[in-house]
Amino acid sequence: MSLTNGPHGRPYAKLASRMFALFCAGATWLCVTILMLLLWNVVSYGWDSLSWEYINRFPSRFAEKAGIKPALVGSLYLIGLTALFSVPIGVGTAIYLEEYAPKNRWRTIVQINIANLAGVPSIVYGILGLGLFVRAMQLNRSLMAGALTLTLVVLPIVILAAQESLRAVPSTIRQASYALGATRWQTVWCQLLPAALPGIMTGVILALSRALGEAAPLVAIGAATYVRFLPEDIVNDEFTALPLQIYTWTDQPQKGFHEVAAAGIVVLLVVLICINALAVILRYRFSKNKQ
Amino acid sequence: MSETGSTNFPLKMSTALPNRAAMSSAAEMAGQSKKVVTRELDFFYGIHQALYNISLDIPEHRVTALIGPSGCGKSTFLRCLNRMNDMIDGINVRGEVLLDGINIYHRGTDVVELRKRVGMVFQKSNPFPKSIYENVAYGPRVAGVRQRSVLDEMVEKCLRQSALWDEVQNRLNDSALQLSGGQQQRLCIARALATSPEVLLMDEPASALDPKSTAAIEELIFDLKATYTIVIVTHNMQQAARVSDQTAFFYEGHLIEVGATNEIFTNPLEKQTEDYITGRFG
Amino acid sequence: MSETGSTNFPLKMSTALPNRAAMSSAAEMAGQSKKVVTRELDFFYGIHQALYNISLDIPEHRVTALIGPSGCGKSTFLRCLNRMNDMIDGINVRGEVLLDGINIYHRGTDVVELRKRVGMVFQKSNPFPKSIYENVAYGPRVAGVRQRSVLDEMVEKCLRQSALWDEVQNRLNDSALQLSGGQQQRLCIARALATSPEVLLMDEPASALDPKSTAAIEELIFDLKATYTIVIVTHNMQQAARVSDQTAFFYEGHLIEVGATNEIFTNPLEKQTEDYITGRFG
Amino acid sequence: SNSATPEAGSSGRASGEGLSGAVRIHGSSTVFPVSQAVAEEFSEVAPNVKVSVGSAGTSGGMKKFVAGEIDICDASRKMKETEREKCTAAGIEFVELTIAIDGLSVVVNPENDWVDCLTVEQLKTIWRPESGETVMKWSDVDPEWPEEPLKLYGPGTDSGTFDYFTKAIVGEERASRADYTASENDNQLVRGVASDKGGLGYFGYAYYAENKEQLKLVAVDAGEGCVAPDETTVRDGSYKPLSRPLFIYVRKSSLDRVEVVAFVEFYIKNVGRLAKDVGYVPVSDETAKQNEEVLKKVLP
Amino acid sequence: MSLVAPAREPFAAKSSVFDLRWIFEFAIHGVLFVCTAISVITTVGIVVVLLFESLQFFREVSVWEFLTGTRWSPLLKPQHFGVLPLFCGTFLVAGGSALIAVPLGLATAIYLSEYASPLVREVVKPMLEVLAGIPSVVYGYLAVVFVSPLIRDTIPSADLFNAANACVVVGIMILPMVVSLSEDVLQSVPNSLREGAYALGANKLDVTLGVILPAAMSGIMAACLLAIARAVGETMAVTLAAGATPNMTLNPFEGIQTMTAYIVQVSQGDTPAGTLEYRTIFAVGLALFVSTLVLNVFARWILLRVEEKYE
Ligand SMILES: Nc1ncnc2c1ncn2[C@@H]1O[C@H](COP(=O)(O)OP(=O)(O)OP(=O)(O)O)[C@@H](O)[C@H]1O
Ligand SMILES: Nc1ncnc2c1ncn2[C@@H]1O[C@H](COP(=O)(O)OP(=O)(O)OP(=O)(O)O)[C@@H](O)[C@H]1O
Ligand SMILES: [Mg+2]
Ligand SMILES: [Mg+2]
Repeated sequence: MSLTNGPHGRPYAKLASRMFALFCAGATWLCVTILMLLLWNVVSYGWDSLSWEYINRFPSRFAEKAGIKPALVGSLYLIGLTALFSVPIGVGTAIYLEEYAPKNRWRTIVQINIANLAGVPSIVYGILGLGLFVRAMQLNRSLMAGALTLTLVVLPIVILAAQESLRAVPSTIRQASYALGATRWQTVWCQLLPAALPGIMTGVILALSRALGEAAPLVAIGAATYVRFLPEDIVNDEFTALPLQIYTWTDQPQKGFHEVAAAGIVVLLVVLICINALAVILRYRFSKNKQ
Repeated sequence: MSETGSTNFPLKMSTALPNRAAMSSAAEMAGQSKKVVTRELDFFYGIHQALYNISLDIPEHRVTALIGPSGCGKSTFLRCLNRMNDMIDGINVRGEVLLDGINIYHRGTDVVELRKRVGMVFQKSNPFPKSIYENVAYGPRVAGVRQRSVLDEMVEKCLRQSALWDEVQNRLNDSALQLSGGQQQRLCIARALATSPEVLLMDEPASALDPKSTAAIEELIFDLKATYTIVIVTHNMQQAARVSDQTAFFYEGHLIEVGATNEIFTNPLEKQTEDYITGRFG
Repeated sequence: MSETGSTNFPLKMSTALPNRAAMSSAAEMAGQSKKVVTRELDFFYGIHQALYNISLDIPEHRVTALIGPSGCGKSTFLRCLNRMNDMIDGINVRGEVLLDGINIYHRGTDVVELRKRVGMVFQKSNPFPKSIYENVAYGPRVAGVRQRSVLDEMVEKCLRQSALWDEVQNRLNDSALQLSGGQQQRLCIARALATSPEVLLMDEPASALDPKSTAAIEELIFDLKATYTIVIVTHNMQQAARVSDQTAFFYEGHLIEVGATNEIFTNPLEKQTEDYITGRFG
Repeated sequence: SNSATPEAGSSGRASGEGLSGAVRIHGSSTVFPVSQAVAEEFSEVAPNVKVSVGSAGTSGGMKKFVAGEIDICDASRKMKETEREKCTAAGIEFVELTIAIDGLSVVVNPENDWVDCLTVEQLKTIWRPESGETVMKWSDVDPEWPEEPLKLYGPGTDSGTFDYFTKAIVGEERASRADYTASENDNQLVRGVASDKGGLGYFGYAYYAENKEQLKLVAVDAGEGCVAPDETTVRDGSYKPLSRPLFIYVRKSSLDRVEVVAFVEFYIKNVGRLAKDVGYVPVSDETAKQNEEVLKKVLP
Repeated sequence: MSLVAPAREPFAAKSSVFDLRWIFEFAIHGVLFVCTAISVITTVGIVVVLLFESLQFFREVSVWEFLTGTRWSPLLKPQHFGVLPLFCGTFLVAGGSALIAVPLGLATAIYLSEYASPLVREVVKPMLEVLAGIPSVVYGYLAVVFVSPLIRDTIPSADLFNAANACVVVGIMILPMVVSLSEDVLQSVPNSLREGAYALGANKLDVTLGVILPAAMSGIMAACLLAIARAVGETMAVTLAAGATPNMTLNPFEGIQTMTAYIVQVSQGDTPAGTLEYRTIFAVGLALFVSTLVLNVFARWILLRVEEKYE
């Protein structure tokens, strides 16, 4: 029996294997091509509208004069406030569930509940925000109502990410700390949180990216689509946000607005990339500090 | 396997070399004061019973080795002694564990205080991802020591005790993760010493180490027993024989046999003990 | 450790019990035809060299045991023999591995064909999540056997050879995952036998098993060597002594010593070998 | 197009730059584009005044107006009697200003050679809810017309145009068949009708004006002969029933605030031009004058 | 330096309840508990708000009519309150997008998990994550500006707004999710199975289709369900692309309306609060919530079983 040309029961096995590999590789490159094509289309379409004035102008009913300032500012306010609400609550919940809650049926129920909340469509949160914040709490269509609604949307993401990174801290560290006579909170504060921080931050950034791109819940709470001033009072002033503005422009009949919308998308994507870059830098910093 | 005619290796204590550990005979052991005593200890993970009716005396200033095949409950027993098992949900303990005559499973026991008295070193070295200094200072810090001078002194003392001072004194602020495996393990011992424990529990402290580091740790254990009461879990029978004064053999959650180390290894009373130390299973 | 006065346990081959494995003496070994031969084999994971210049002859119809401390390269060597290492990215092999005199690392070697001739059993049993029948039939199937009657016959033969037939003949269509650990491991052996290999590589086949299953596997190995050439990696020195005819000791990627099993264990030539088998480290 | 803007400050009450405060407008989405345009130009003369324009619908706007939440209510119909009573009860006085006239155009595909004029009755046959299952071809409307499939295009159900059209043609607001292509995007409607031989659609006159070559305008007969919409017929009301006036209601007490006064004056002055921009027909000079007088009366 | 431990009082078993340290610990515990409660209250809030408003809706419209009616026109007269057309539209889009995303995504996942070199994986995975991070309104834009004209050019009889538009963009949108979840599942198939099969002389195709894929099947199914749940809840892209014509059809080239798009339509429009029309969004929201919940729970249940299998 030789090793080079064995008596094959299946003469075409090799060929079939090759073809399948080719098919899968083709699918992958198709996905990548689609991505490139999409981004290229948007950028090339909106490129001409992009300028400093565009960023520093208010929206207009004329496409050539439309700008994105209040939407940009509104979005930055929104994610700032959303971070302010969602991070402490989310991380607190994660710590409670991972380190404090007894592992009983109630915890399992809460855990399942949170996992499912992450899968609830954002527009449903919008309806909740409409009923809870806009109507019941009389926050109207303010930044506050928007931020609280978005907080609900991203809270499960923050919790799950924070839980995951807490869980990823080797249990040996936890045990070592307890064995040295540290209390629960000392262990959490001195050992677990520092070790989990990069992971938690990645989760937070991910959540905020999501909040930045969400339009549906804002539509549902009835956020304004045409605002010609910058919000100053977070519980009274109306506001608009980047995705909302893009949506409004896309829905306009004139082609000119589609170009402005494309430019808006470029701005939105740039902000998204900035946030993610920030995450990478912070992570790098923290992991360097640790060494 | 004997029916297929396999070879047996009955272990014999070599008499050619002097055995310091063996100097403490069973007779002497009896006179020793008992630091930790367990009485009819049952332990359950949920419904799975991991320990059955363990009554064991651990003499002060001696090294007690726990041996037995994997899964027999050695670690579980060890972790009962400083209530580390409390972290696990659904556990259940019956019986008593007395530290200096006081039941640590009594309601209202300050577990944090207990763990300062009963230090622990784990199988895999687990330094915190901080500096060497901060690792050793962690215990005193969480106990409320704030003064830098006190901490400095403490860190030096413990690093000296764990025979690490000479190697690290110039890089106390380097990350502990940069140390070698053996050094990390000694750092973990130093860290445990920094809370001034009375009892030191060690769960296979050398099993992940190379021969050289293992030798260093064994020597260290020998030195430490003057000051501390030590309980060590090991898989390595030769190691148990080398470092311990008393050996306890566990099998499937039962304490099969306990006695002075040289007696257990040369003349076990139980068939299971003999099978185990001659390598019949595991 | 001798400076701290620890005890030593030189292992001695018991002469009281007949040792079937030991019957094949070194002299006989020399006359045996060589099934697999490695010549100056170097192996690299990326830039990390895991094997250095290994030249080892593996005699036909004999059991060769590979021993050595963790990470010394036993598994790496074993996996060179059927090119399982090819799966890993960035590896590099130098030197020759000859199967019946043909270099398996020669360009144009059909790896699929090679693996049919050199079967392998892994440390942890890894049955496919399919029926018992399908597990054993998998090898013949991918080789192109379609006829049900041929497959049936093959499955029965292999299950009989691996001493599992009596236990599973009435539930061939049950999931293999329902079997016990020891049964699963024997199933994996049956599965390997079904491709009619000439060489059988076993990487710690019994280390995850209880004593009873271990005994069953050891007996099986003894039976199989009439038909197959067997290479086994083990951590358990007693096991190596029980089942093997030839033993090779690896240390840090080097082949330190190789010889007839009874000679290696009673009279090792190298100091490192002696240290290892007397339990100085590991 | 914004040549008129610098004059705004010249009314003398306050210079635009110095003005601050907020003007809140809510109401009809039909009027929304007009108010939006005015607000946009106003913000160029008075950049510090926060003008917010919402579109909660005429009824929704009225509710807010009654509750005193807003200064101006956009309305695509006259205030109802019940709403007036509520205002009185709440002590809210207001003025009504007519700002533009909305005319809807009905269009078909240029290749359509069988229709030039549709009676209201025929339009109703086409659009009423019950026709969803019965009127599928042009021949179902009039047996003399070909068996060309009837493809309908119209604005989405949240537009004021839709409300108005259904009220005027079917007789009941929002009563319409559901199986038509609905879009807020009028260009898409234009494209739809232009590409379907059997297409028929309705939307604001302005869109027809912009796309004359691609579409064929249909005259409407409300019993007084066929009338096609243009600026004259819409303004003088002879294009029936698809033309209607649009209003804003201003709360009197809000006029105590200079920024509201400035805004409303600016509104009246510029709405003629801006209404045309966004596709409506400006009011007659007469009405414009009337507006100014009404306003003068209530200003301090 | 002395090796003798400092003398200390014998072990005191009891700790004082009034110890500051314990009070602090207790306070922290309380704060964290409240945080957790918020997440639970959110769920309760969703259910209460949806149920409360829906109950008022169902006082006027029977549940039976809502669930079985085949016409949906609450904003038109005469009003019809059969949610089936919205349901149909929603699942037409979800099914259509799955038809695009699942084969493509699965093939990609197999490539990345079984074939690709680490370098390719390191490059392609982040790229797909970028795709996953693009906000849905961007996909809506793409549908309107690029996909819709493309489809109208290819199939002139297609409606202006149609389900196919939405299927294409939503399919692209959920693609990364299918890839990354399936890839995780494929990776979680123990390497020992792969090695076991290769050691028996199987080639890559045999291993992938014969061993890995069957072992990962339930996990992949769960991944697809999660992706479909996502498509069901997708809002902006569908609103912009699929139209606003509630339509009981399976023809992807007709205009349809999904549940989410309906909610947006009403939220944006003139409908005054407190009316029956307005409450429809809560009823539809409830239907949406329940359908995604069922999909999610089912998928998670499958995933959980997969995890247990490879413990
Ligand atoms: N957290 C746990 N939950 C449930 N069962 C456990 C847990 N930890 C250990 N066990 C079980 O308790 C028994 C004793 O475990 P233990 O870890 O004490 O064994 P061991 O003697 O230390 O073994 P090894 O030598 O492998 O460390 C085993 O059957 C084990 O499966
Ligand atoms: N896939 C891999 N990539 C890189 N290095 C590896 C890989 N597998 C093993 N090694 C390294 O090669 C060396 C030899 O490993 P190998 O698995 O052959 O040891 P072993 O003798 O089988 O040990 P054990 O008894 O623990 O199974 C070790 O240093 C190990 O870290
Ligand atoms: Mg253990
Ligand atoms: Mg190995």
